[in-house]
Amino acid sequence: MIRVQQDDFDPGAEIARIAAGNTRVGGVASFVGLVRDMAGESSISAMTLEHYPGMTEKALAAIEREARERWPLEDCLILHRYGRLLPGDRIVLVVTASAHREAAFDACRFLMDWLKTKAPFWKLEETAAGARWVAAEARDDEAAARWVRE
Amino acid sequence: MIRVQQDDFDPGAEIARIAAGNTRVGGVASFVGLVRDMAGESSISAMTLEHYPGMTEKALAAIEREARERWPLEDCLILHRYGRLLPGDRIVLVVTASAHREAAFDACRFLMDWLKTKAPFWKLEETAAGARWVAAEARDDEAAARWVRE
Amino acid sequence: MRLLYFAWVRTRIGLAEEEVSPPSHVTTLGELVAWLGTRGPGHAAAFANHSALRFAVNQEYVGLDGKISPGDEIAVFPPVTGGRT
Amino acid sequence: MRLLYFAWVRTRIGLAEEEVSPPSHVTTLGELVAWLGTRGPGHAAAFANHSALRFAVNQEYVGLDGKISPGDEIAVFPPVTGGRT
Repeated sequence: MIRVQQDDFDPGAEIARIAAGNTRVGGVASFVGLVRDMAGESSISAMTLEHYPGMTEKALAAIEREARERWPLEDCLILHRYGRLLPGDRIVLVVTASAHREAAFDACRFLMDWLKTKAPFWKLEETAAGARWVAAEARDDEAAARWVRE
Repeated sequence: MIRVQQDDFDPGAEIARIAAGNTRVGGVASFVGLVRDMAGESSISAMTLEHYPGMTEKALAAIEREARERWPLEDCLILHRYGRLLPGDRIVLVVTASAHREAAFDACRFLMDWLKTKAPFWKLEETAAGARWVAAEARDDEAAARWVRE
Repeated sequence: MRLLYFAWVRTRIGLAEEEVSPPSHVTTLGELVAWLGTRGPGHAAAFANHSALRFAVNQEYVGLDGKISPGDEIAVFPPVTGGRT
Repeated sequence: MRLLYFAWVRTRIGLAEEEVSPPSHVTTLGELVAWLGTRGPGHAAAFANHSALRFAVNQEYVGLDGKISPGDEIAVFPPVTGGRT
């Protein structure tokens, strides 16, 4: 399942929901991404996430399909916020449920890595020196490249 | 932080607590282990987790120390239940918080892998054919061995 | 043909979207971007460096050699930034 | 010397713990296990196969060659089972 929304979310409720009533689930892995107060040397006062409505949902759905093809998941959730967020605010949640922990961990990390390089989100950081668009990081491309199959 | 308890726990509350007020945290990885209703071909009606009080806490604290030495964690929680549990019940929770997702993911997985082979817990499964002690799995040893440093 | 701009492409051009009718010899994204660059100084600045841009045609990533048609929704944006976490 | 048994070691012996005073020539875990195996049929069954057992002395994992002292808390148990997840 995918969700793109401006509102905050409740990781505990999502984690509980994904395993509720399904006793084939042995492990639920999850990741919550939060707005940090620092980017390099700069202090961040706020961050605005711009996205491409329509394409975002398509891209996330494609990433979810890919994960479900690669791992035996009982269920999976990608939830991403957009709009203006403050340090400490939640940005993204990925939850994966599987019979075994290896699949849950691998799929969760895969989803985060691919999300970072394939979902059409752009970050505008507000600092004392003004607002600036965050540049793409080679590190994220490398993390995503780990999952490319020959 | 480590906790060993008979009572259930609330993953959402623990995930929220670990990042609360700390805007250096950029990612929180977590894993919840649950009792499954099947083990191989057998249907499981209940599972009792026996542990070694005193040594369990020492072993978990040592595993936490090791993770904190290896990764730059802002915080980390290992919470393990003992006693009789039913399919769908939560068994274990590991939560790791770090500035970056790589450290949070790696540490979370490390903690689960080491926990499974180093913490003194034993599982007694109840099936239609009677109760049986779960044997150690080579797969768990292999998963833990990945983290051994030369 | 509907064009959408995001992030600094949007702020540099000063438009989030626009409707354009390029000449009929414009049949690929690369040709479209070259043509768009002539529409004004904001466009010229935004489209100066192709390697800093990514494109989607009808919400699918496409390279500069991708074909375009009059009814397409075409988006131009920087590489996505999942960010620093 | 306090002995603790867990999981099937406990159920096979029929005791969760016992206080023992082994003879003075028993100075390692291996010697202790050999001596314990003579205490009865349950003990003999539990201690028959050393490779299926793990040991802790004062709550730290120790091998069969580990030294033991009269005041120690010694635990005998199967390999731990984080289980199937």
